[in-house]
Amino acid sequence: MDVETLANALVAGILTGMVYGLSALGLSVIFGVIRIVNFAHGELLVIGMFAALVLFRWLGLDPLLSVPLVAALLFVFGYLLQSLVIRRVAHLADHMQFLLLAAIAIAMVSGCLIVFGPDPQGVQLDYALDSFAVGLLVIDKTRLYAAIAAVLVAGLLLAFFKYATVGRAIRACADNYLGAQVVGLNVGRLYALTFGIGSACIGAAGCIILLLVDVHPYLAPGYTLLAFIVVIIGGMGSLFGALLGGVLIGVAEAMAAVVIQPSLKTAFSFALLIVVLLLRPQGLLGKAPH
Amino acid sequence: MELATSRPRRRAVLAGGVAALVAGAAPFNIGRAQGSKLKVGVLLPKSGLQAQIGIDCQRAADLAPALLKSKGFGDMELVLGDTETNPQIARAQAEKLIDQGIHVLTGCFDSGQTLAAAQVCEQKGIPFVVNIAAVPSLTEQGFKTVFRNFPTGPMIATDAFLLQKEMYAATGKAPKTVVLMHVNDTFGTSQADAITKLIDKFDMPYKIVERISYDPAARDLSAEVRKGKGTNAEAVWFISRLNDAILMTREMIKQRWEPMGIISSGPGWYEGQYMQALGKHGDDVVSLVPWYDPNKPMSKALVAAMQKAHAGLTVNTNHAHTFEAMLIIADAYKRAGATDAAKLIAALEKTDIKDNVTVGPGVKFDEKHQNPKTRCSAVQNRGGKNLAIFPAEAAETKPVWPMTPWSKRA
Amino acid sequence: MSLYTRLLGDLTGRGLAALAGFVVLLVALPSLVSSYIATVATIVLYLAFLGQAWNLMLGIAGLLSIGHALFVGIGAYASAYLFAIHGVPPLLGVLAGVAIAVAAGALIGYLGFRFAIGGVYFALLTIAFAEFTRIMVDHAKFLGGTEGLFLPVSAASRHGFDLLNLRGSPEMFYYLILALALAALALCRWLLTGRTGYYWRAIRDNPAAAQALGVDVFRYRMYAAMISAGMAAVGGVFYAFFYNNLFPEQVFGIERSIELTLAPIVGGVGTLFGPIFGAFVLTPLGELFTAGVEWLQTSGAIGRHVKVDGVKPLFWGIAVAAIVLLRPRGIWPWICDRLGLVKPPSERS
Amino acid sequence: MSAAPILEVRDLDLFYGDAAALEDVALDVGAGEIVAIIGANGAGKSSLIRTIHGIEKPRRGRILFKGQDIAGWPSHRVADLGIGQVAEGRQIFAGLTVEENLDVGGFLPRGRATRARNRDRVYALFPRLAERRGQHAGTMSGGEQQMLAIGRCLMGEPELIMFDEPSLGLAPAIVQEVFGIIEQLNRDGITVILVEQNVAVSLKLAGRAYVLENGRIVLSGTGQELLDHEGVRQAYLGM
Amino acid sequence: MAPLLQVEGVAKSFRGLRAVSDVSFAVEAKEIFGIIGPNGAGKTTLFNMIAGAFRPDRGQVQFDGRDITGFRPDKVCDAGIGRTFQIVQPFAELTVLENVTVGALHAHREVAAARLAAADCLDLLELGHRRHMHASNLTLPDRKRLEVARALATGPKLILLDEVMAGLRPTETDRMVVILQRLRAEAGLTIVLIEHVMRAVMALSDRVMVLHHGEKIAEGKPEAVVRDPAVLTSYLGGAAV
Repeated sequence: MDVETLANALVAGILTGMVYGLSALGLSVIFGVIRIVNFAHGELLVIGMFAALVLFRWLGLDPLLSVPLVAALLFVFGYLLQSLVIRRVAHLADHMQFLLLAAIAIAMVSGCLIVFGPDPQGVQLDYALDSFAVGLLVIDKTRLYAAIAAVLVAGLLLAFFKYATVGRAIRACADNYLGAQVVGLNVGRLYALTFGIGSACIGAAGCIILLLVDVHPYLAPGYTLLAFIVVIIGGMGSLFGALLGGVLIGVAEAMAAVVIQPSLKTAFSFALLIVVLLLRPQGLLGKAPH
Repeated sequence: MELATSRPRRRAVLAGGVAALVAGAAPFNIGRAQGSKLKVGVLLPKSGLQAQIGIDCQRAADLAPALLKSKGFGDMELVLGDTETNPQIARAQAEKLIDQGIHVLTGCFDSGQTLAAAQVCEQKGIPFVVNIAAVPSLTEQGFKTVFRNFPTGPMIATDAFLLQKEMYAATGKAPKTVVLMHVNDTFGTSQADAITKLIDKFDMPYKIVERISYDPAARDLSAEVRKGKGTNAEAVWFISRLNDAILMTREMIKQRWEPMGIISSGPGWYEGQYMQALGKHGDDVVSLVPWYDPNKPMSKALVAAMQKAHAGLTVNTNHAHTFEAMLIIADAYKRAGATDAAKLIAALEKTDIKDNVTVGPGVKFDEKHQNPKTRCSAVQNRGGKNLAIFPAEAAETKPVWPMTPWSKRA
Repeated sequence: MSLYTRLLGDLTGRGLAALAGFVVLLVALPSLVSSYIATVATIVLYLAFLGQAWNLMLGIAGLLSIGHALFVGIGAYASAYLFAIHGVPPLLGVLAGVAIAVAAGALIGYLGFRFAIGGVYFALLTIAFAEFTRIMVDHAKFLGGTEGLFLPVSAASRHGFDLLNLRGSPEMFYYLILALALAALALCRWLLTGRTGYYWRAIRDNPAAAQALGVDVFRYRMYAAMISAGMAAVGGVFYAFFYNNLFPEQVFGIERSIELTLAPIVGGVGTLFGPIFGAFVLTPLGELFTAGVEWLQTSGAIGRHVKVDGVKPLFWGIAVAAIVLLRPRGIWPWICDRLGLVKPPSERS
Repeated sequence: MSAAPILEVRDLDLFYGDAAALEDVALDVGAGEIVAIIGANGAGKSSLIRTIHGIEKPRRGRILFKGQDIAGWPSHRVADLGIGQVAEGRQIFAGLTVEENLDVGGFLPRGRATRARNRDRVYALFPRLAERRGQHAGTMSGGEQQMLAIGRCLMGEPELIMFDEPSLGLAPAIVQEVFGIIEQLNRDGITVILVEQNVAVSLKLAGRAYVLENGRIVLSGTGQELLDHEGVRQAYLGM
Repeated sequence: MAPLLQVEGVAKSFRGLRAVSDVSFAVEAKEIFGIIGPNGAGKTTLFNMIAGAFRPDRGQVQFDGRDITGFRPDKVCDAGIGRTFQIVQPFAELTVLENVTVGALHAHREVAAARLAAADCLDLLELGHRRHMHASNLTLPDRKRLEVARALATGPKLILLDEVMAGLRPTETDRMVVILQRLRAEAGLTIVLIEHVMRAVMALSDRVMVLHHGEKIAEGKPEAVVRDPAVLTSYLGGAAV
């Protein structure tokens, strides 16, 4: 394998990994705070992609420009989902939550199938097939834009949790549920906000991913698994962990594909997941459970 | 529906309720009056990964009853099933269609799904005329009720080599190295196996430098293309499905991979949706696939009917072979004069159709129920149309080889 | 305690009658209904069987597995490989399949317990193993890879009956899976009323307290994981010989794993009859939706070319979500209470 | 009781499943008082505080805060009326910095406008917190965490603070400091309910006290009366 | 004869906080040994080290002539030590009888025999009439009794009782005292108990040890210990306030 191929694969892996990381951020935020494992993650992402697709078809809006709109839409969806449905199963065991979310996921995929059909659909942008050549590297424009957008959105989210009082209050809920009740935080509303913010993040990721991938309903389960792998490797609930996990998986898959065999690349993600679960179940940047 | 009105008594929920639920699930077609029409089950992947292709095949099946009736064949009624691109569902759907009283089955485009359905037909004694499926074992297992008018993997590979030689000779430009990239599913793997196994027999001008397999469900094929480009092969040979063919092309352009040409043996690269999605970038691909002979009268009838039903749609492998399967069924029904399974199978074994659609001398099954004479064509995408370039007797135009570089397309 | 008390002692007269009626109905079913419905019933029983196996893992040992298709697949591929390639009858093949699956269950259980990976993390560990195996089998030429592994069928299997080689008519498979499902029920019941069962339930409720009472928690959890895996592998052998074809994606896919968790969760996790009941509710429910959608189409309410592929799973998803929200302990405990099928603890011997 | 009651609890029942945790509890707290609640482990002291604070929902009974019945209200509304709690085990946000902890403590509507001023007051009261404002709360010592828990509670401008086992797990010198702070807060006009295993200390500190056994109030009186009570001495003072 | 239980210099810290430091004591066979001290004195931590829930940082635990330091809880139970939990830990979904049967299966191979033995234990603890209730529905005092019955059913030589009297009414406390005395007299059981209810401690214990801030500050006859000035200071908070 020559240097040129490896270098190109590495760069593409990092760029793709940033987008992976952004999509996993939404999962990580929701799990970190509400302790709900969102098995409908990929479905929300696909809904975000379809929303961006519709905006592109109707208004000719570049998916990158529709990020705020789609994020707002998914925020509302996530807020309602948490406050109307998921709140009711919060006291139930893991497997019941899993089943509920899996059922919701199936309903969402089917809804997409009815509305949009099974065919992969994408956006054709003016710059869709452009690329930059820098020395040995050939970097495609959409991937670079997607990565930049992912980093911007992730930065925005991190700043929100770090500096906004609501963001701090949400972190407080995640940190100590009883403590949050004791200081009089409205935990129910903050949870709904969190699910909304997590979903908005997934929606933003959906818009960005639409640059790289054509959307069809059956994409969803694959993205759910991918996000899980990313988040577990990075550390459930750790936001930087999700980004790191995304880049690691992006690079690992790209390298496995060029060095070994593309059809084996996901096996590496799963092997990495198993190793991390065994050696460091809290993930690379996660905190050990109390 | 029974279930809605007869609510099971509470006491008997455990026993009676379950029975009622199960009974309530009975399909409505059971016990429908048997007419003199031949009921043909058409089982195709109409949702899931191969949905577009299944739907494409369906278009030809839909045209068949009326078109064939006008040619003097008997009445046929289609009973439709969807495999959801899943062999297990293909099996269940085949059983369900048989329960609904079909006399003969056709389908299923995909090798895995076709094999699963074939097992059911074999078990139940229902004749099954395969429209498209290349996996050799389908006619090597000794099924008594399964017939195939589609070339097997090795036949396709053989023709692919012969057609390439013809093309390289005609254009005077042959690659010295080729990278083989195939989708890692039933069709892709068996086809790639056949190619690597047979290449030495044909004294080709090139070596296959690497065989790259990729996941049919892959979302992003950039690393795959990067690996292919990294081999520095002069030409690339794909075995793909539709969606990955589109993704592959886009990535090749973005990564500025300019091979001498793209060869495909299999679906994807010749399809209407491919050319539609890629426009000028979809041109010049050469597909070495089973094809129709545009010069045959039945082909002309099919093309005309297709134009009438779906203006702008060009006839392709999916249409030709699905239609021809219907033709074979209609022909057997005419000769058998009955809908009885045993008589239909006997008639199918004696099939000898000259007035057909696909390339080759006609339809005649060997003792394994395979049509050994069916042949492939080389077709090239040109301005959004598929034009046959080889073999010479079924050609419509001259080849463009090497292909126009991406950057030089107007 | 007599075998009778251990297996049936908790049932009221009404419960016994219901069980007897249910069994009689199942035995008579193939002669009452069309072959299509008999096939549906076979699948229902198959899911009921697997549901019980899975239930041991979660309901009893407290481990949420969403990768149980791994064990099913191991049983299926091991026995099918031995039969199709080497001609080894499945009666022997099942031993190989079970042995490998039990070893896999032991490995995953060991890793899960020893590294204290619980709850959702354990679930993901099981998914990871199942998916990893799927991709490996995709590339295992000797198992057919993505081209699939096929078991020979012939017209002779239309009416035949060859238990040794598991070649035969649909009826044979129906009665085989019926026997397996009932045997699984009896086995679970027998285990639960014995020492192991007491320990399992204690560990599920409170592992620390169980350990203080001298229960070797690790060992008994391992038993549950291994028995569950072994039973799932038996189901896999049935799967292989009933369907006759195996594809990695179809066998090991996460959809398969999720599918087999549905019946026990809907029926009631930790209950014995719940998984069976859940299977008898869910599969017909799915078929009903299919029939309903077809009816809508044939009656012209919706056009033939409307995209209806999603309608069935859409309703199905909504129905399952409704069950979770309304009956979070599962449907079976609720039915059981309403109908008085099981004795209260004070009347048990 | 010297002053008008700020908190009156009447006929309060709390159940966990079918098991009663509180039965028929009644108590009064006057504005400006320190009231101690003593009892064995599991007697229901924490349950009582959690029920007053809205974290547990009572099955029956009234909880009147300044005349308003707040039984069954969610905790964020209770807190916004001016009832604060320094919970058992401190329950600080370990992963947040000291400053962020205080910030979240001032998230209540009643403390939002004056957040900056309240923060300065807390820092003045606990100079050690000011020194460590950027430090993660989980890395501080037990005593510092207890200071933070109290400071965080003050950010909500409470009129009544309920302390649940404030001395638990603290070194003796720190315990004295904590009790000193409680006294000082009381002098500044904050009413205090004190649940404390360290019975002798809490009885000495409290104006009045209640004894809780098995979820029922079995005894009440001034701190000194209970210190001298034979049953209390036997049951809780080891003599 | 060597003492049945001998604890030598055990110590345990959590996150730098010393919960128990260098505590040693010995309990003779058939003795009733009380451990008292204010909350947070380290009593339960000490129990957890004996019962195998925590491994001591330092020190040794000898039981019945064997070193059982660092044994897993089930192995400690095998060795002959039963325990109760201060915060009761019933098997909530099991009935009271089934709860105790889990313990009894340690001493009896057969389920039927174990159920009979469990029923006996329940009668002894005066819980017989509640045997078919689910453990989650018991009142707190009954749950405490269930803890004792369950530990007893394992057939131990020595039992560690962690505040089993807490929450009992005075008459109930007296009943429990009688029951424990009978167990010692009839079954030859050795008892180590942590207790706040002094009435019970005084009535039951042959000897008492006092812990304060993780350290042993006194040990001896109960009457002597409660007059020890160091003990009085620890309870009354000394100069506090």
